[in-house]
Amino acid sequence: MDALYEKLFYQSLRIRLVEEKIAEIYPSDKIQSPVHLSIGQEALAAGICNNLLVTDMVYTSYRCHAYYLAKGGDLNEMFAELYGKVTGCGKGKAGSMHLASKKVNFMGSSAVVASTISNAVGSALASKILNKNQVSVAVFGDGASEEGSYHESLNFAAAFKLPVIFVCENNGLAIHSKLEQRHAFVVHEHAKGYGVKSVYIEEGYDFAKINQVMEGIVKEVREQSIPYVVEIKTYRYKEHVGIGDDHNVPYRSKDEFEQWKQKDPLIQDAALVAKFTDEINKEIEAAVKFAEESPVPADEELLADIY
Amino acid sequence: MDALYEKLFYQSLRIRLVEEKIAEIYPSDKIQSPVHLSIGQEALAAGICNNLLVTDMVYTSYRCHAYYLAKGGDLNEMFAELYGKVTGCGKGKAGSMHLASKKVNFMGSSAVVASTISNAVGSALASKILNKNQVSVAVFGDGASEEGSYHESLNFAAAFKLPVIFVCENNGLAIHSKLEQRHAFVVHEHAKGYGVKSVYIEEGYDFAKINQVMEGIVKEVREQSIPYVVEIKTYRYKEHVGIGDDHNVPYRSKDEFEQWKQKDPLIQDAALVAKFTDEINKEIEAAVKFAEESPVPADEELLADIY
Amino acid sequence: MEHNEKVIKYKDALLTSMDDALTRFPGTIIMGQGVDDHKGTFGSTTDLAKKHGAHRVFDIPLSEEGNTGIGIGAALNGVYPIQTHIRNDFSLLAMSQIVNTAAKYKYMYGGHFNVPMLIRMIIGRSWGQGAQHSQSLQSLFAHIPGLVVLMPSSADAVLESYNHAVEHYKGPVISIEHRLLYDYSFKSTYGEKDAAKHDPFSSRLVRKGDDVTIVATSIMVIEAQRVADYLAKELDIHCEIIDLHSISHFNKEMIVESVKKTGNLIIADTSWQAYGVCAEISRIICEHDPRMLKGPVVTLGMQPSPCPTTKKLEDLFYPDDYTFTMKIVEMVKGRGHGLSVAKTSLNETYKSFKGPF
Amino acid sequence: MEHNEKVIKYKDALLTSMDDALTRFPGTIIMGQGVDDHKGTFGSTTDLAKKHGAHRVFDIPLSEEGNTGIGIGAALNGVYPIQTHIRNDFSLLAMSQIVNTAAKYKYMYGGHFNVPMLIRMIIGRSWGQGAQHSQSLQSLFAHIPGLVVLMPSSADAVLESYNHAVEHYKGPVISIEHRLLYDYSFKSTYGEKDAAKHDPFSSRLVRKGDDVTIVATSIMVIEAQRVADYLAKELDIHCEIIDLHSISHFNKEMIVESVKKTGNLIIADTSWQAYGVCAEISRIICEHDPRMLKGPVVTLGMQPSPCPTTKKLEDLFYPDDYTFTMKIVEMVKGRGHGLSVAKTSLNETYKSFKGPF
Ligand SMILES: Cc1ncc(C[n+]2csc(CCOP(=O)(O)OP(=O)(O)O)c2C)c(N)n1
Ligand SMILES: Cc1ncc(C[n+]2csc(CCOP(=O)(O)OP(=O)(O)O)c2C)c(N)n1
Ligand SMILES: [Mg+2]
Ligand SMILES: [Mg+2]
Repeated sequence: MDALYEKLFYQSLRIRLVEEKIAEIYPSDKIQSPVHLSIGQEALAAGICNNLLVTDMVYTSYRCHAYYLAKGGDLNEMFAELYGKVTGCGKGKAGSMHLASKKVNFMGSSAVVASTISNAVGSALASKILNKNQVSVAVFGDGASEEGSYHESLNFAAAFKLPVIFVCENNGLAIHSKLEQRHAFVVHEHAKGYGVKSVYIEEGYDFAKINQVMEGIVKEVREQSIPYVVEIKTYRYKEHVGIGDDHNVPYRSKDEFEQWKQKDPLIQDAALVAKFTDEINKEIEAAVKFAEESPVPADEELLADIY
Repeated sequence: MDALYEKLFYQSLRIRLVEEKIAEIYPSDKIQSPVHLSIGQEALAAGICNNLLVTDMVYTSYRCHAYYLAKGGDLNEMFAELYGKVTGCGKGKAGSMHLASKKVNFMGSSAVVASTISNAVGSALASKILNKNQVSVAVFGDGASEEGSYHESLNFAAAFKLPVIFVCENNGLAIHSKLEQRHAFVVHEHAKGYGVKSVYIEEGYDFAKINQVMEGIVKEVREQSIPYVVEIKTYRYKEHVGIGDDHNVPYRSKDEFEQWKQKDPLIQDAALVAKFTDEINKEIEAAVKFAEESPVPADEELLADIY
Repeated sequence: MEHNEKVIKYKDALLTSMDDALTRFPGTIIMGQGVDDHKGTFGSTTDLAKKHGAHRVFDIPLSEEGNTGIGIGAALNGVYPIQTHIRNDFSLLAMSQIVNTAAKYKYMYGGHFNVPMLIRMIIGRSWGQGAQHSQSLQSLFAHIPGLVVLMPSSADAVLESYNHAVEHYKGPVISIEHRLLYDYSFKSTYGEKDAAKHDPFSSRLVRKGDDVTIVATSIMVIEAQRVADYLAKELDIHCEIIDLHSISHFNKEMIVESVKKTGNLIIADTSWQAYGVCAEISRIICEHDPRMLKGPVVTLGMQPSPCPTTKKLEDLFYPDDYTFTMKIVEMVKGRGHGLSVAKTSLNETYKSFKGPF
Repeated sequence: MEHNEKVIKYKDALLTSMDDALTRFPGTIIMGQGVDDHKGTFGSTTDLAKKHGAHRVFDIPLSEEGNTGIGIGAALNGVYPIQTHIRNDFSLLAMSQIVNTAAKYKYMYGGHFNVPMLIRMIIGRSWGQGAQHSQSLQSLFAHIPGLVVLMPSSADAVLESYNHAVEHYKGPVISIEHRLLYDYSFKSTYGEKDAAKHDPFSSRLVRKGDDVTIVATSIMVIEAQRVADYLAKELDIHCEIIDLHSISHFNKEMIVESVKKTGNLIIADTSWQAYGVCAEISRIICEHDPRMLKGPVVTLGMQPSPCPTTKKLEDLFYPDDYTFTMKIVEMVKGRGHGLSVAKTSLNETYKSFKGPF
């Protein structure tokens, strides 16, 4: 159990350090694409992806760095992508909002809110038709659950009994809008209206708990071919897009932030942080170097890979 | 109470006789637009609209004849519209699927499934902003509730506390598809997930019961400015579109049809049918005559009223 | 029997191509509203669920945006989905998945993913169906890089291009089928060894002539042929007809060469002229060399209004072949040509179509 | 102070027109994602909720199709809704309500209903935002009868046309605003008694010249002006510039007259050429008389691909003003003109824009 805890901690910390590195580089303008950081939300990606096989499929939103990494995406290719280099996972055409890695079945991340939810359901439909014994996962924000296609996706997945897990990262915010102003339902309760099983995890900082709950769910979904909704309360430390802090702006309270930090193992467990930081930073530096030294795409790339 | 019963009976019978007249005329090709008949479903329009003021707003789908009439739409203008005449409620541009009558706030009927649901919510939003003390009603089929905009509409209406009634005419079919194949939720249960009150009426042939339930709901919605979902089980006697019977086709059972007819007051209460038929038929004949004698639109109408 | 005597209905070509796809590729599925019912999408999917299994040909909820996203996700996981919209108007609900997702998937992720799928959308005419069941939205899709947009005008065009889509092409294909073509019969040489070879996703030169170039789409190709027959027989005017077939990947050279020869161009499309096929073909000519033209280009399409239901106005809304013919005569012979043209019209075909549907 | 010294930023013109609408018409509401937050839709709605009340300026759920339908229903019941999409890409989710409902309401029901509303959609450039945040979808709307589609290129264009929309026009208006114009300052004569009078929904002749006609939209009007300044000063080439402004209701005569005079046409739009503004203007010329042109029409727009994020490719994806300039020189002086053109470029403006957003 300690080994497991350390593994998950390491995963989470690695994500945080990668994103802190991005924040550090960003002002230099070497990364010329909008970044949506998951700092504060890393435990979800770590706890969820730990239970997935490489053959399982994951789809996310633009807030995708964490899942790209947790699913096993290559770090060099990630930094190269952010730098707009041809060695990037998307050959420099994707940028931060569209990370994907076919090798590890990290299937795509989209800048159109909620648009990948139905893609994950389709993935599960194919698994079922082709007997693939895969689990497909859709990761999305609380705001995304307001889109009509969320309802359509739940209904379809339930009606066709598809092995798909809907993960709602509920950080209570859509850009600057509070959940209460937009939402007349509770995600995990609402799912039951479709006969879809659901669970709510309040401790979005607790990768160990998330991992443990997910273990059972992934097993159930895989074995029984059913959809499942997982809602996890979490907290976004940074502004919606970009690298700044914005707790000075009255749309949210600094208190809330302080409370989350109190519970955040990546802040509280200084010993483990110290234990892993160097190793991770070495990996990151190498990836940054790889990105820096990689070439930009040739002109011909502009019109390649369209059809 | 008897007077009320007779009034509702009269309304329902009038709708049926109008549609039977349409079915009679249809083979002559004088009505050149697809018709979706409400025969079997008339009691809903009668029982619901009896509780609405002329200032209340109603939106429906293409299956709109019944509500057009029950809301007080002019019969002459309806037949003229079906005949494509300039004296029609839509100057001949609307046809059967797009009846509307501004005079009585029958606001529109659409051939795009579910599209008027959000329009009714917007109507209620305006009522609230402008303090109009109106109730808005969206009428739609069970199939329509599968569209994402239904979810979006429920959520918005609930979040903004809008005075709108969602009426689901559940005839168990979308064209030839059975509800069970398409639907993983129960409309009136699902609504509760949004904190929206709801009711289910199983006796869709019973206009008196529908009227009575609706009386309380319309009052509550008007006074408290809240949304409400009303699901009513009903039965479509005719084929989806057109005037034929299609109980010979295996997609539905003749038995079910026979059972509904057993309960249908418009069939069972021969005495009342006899009492009213002549009067109604006179009105219908006059409307048909009006339509026959009306002129078609002038050529200039083609490019009028676009902007 | 001579091979060119084989005759096949458009809808049977559709049914054959659907059946072939299911038979030859186990990953193919057909998902659409009513694809498994007794009407079988106007006869184009009839009995396929029975033959290939209900898990491969199935009805879906009324959820266009979600369904399209589901199709895309399935395509990304090894299935070839064929989706249907019984009116293309409904595809407007799926625009984000088609335009923001399907069209961009391959490019946006650096070429590592493919979204092979076919979305069939039906357009029509003369159903008295009014504003929301009558649109012909091909140009909305053809504006978007990443989509192949087809408008097959014959049975062979269906067979060639659908089989190519399923067998060889790895991206999303939008095909716009005209409802009134469904019951037309076409000569077919598809699959025969001396059959004409076309690039399945490009244009076809369907008639040669020196006087006028007609560029047409979908059912307008049929109209063009009728008009051209009449003009050749009665007035010695000879039309060259290009069936655009793919409105996203048409053959520019074919058009330019033809216009160079004839100096006269008429474009006939099923939709509104503004921002449509008529505009796009004009652009090709303008960018190449507008001075090839002897005079103004004539375009035929729907009048710039929503579609009214009443027959009187509907007949004005759509172009008829009398106008089509007259425009060409004027173009070739000048305004005061004094020739008389018979009023026989394809409109009879349209009028005789009733529905329901 | 002389009246023509008044200078106003595009975003302030937007804010003023929003504020005016709320002040003068009690039925006006602004509903959109983030319209009441501290960023206020890039400064165009800042503090309006405080000033006019949270019931009139409010945030809405992420539900584009539903929200648009709700706006339409509100418009039909006495409210004037102003809706916002911070990227026009998201409006693809609302296409059915815009195209099937709003555009057709008046016509479809025989002229008895009006849907007065304004839908603001933001387009952009140089954000490194990739395929799904970079589209410029004006032609999708302009293809559809029933919609007025505007692309205001200056502060006064905003003030004139938005005030007209709210005060006088009774139908749905789609306005496409370029994000990079927001921080530009413009001379303004709006509201002054000797201000130029424009049809608020039609085109503007913004520069006179005899050598070349430039038809441009949105920020391309600014580029055209820079290019024209340079050409006049350095090379004695004189451009006439038509700001299309309304791409659904532009002034055809103005275009035809200008092309008749110059014989040279270049069309510069913010989107893809195929089926876009470049195609539509070509159609107008072709239908009128292509022989007015001395040679091929040149079009400028996005390259026919989704938008890549990496700067290197993004710079190739968009036209730059060096190319713009060279094309005109070639058009007027012929290919082997031997003239040299400075490489100063508006691209610097694009490059200096960072975001977030
Ligand atoms: C369809 C669509 N509408 C609006 C936007 C603009 N937008 C970008 S992110 C965002 C908020 C999404 O919130 P949520 O789903 O909770 O995700 P989070 O950013 O909190 O992770 C919005 C409104 C968008 N990208 N796509
Ligand atoms: C958006 C959309 N998708 C599909 C259709 C085709 N269609 C017309 S009616 C219908 C069935 C609708 O069923 P329901 O909502 O239950 O209404 P009912 O006809 O039973 O009254 C379908 C699928 C359509 N008109 N609009
Ligand atoms: Mg959120
Ligand atoms: Mg139904």
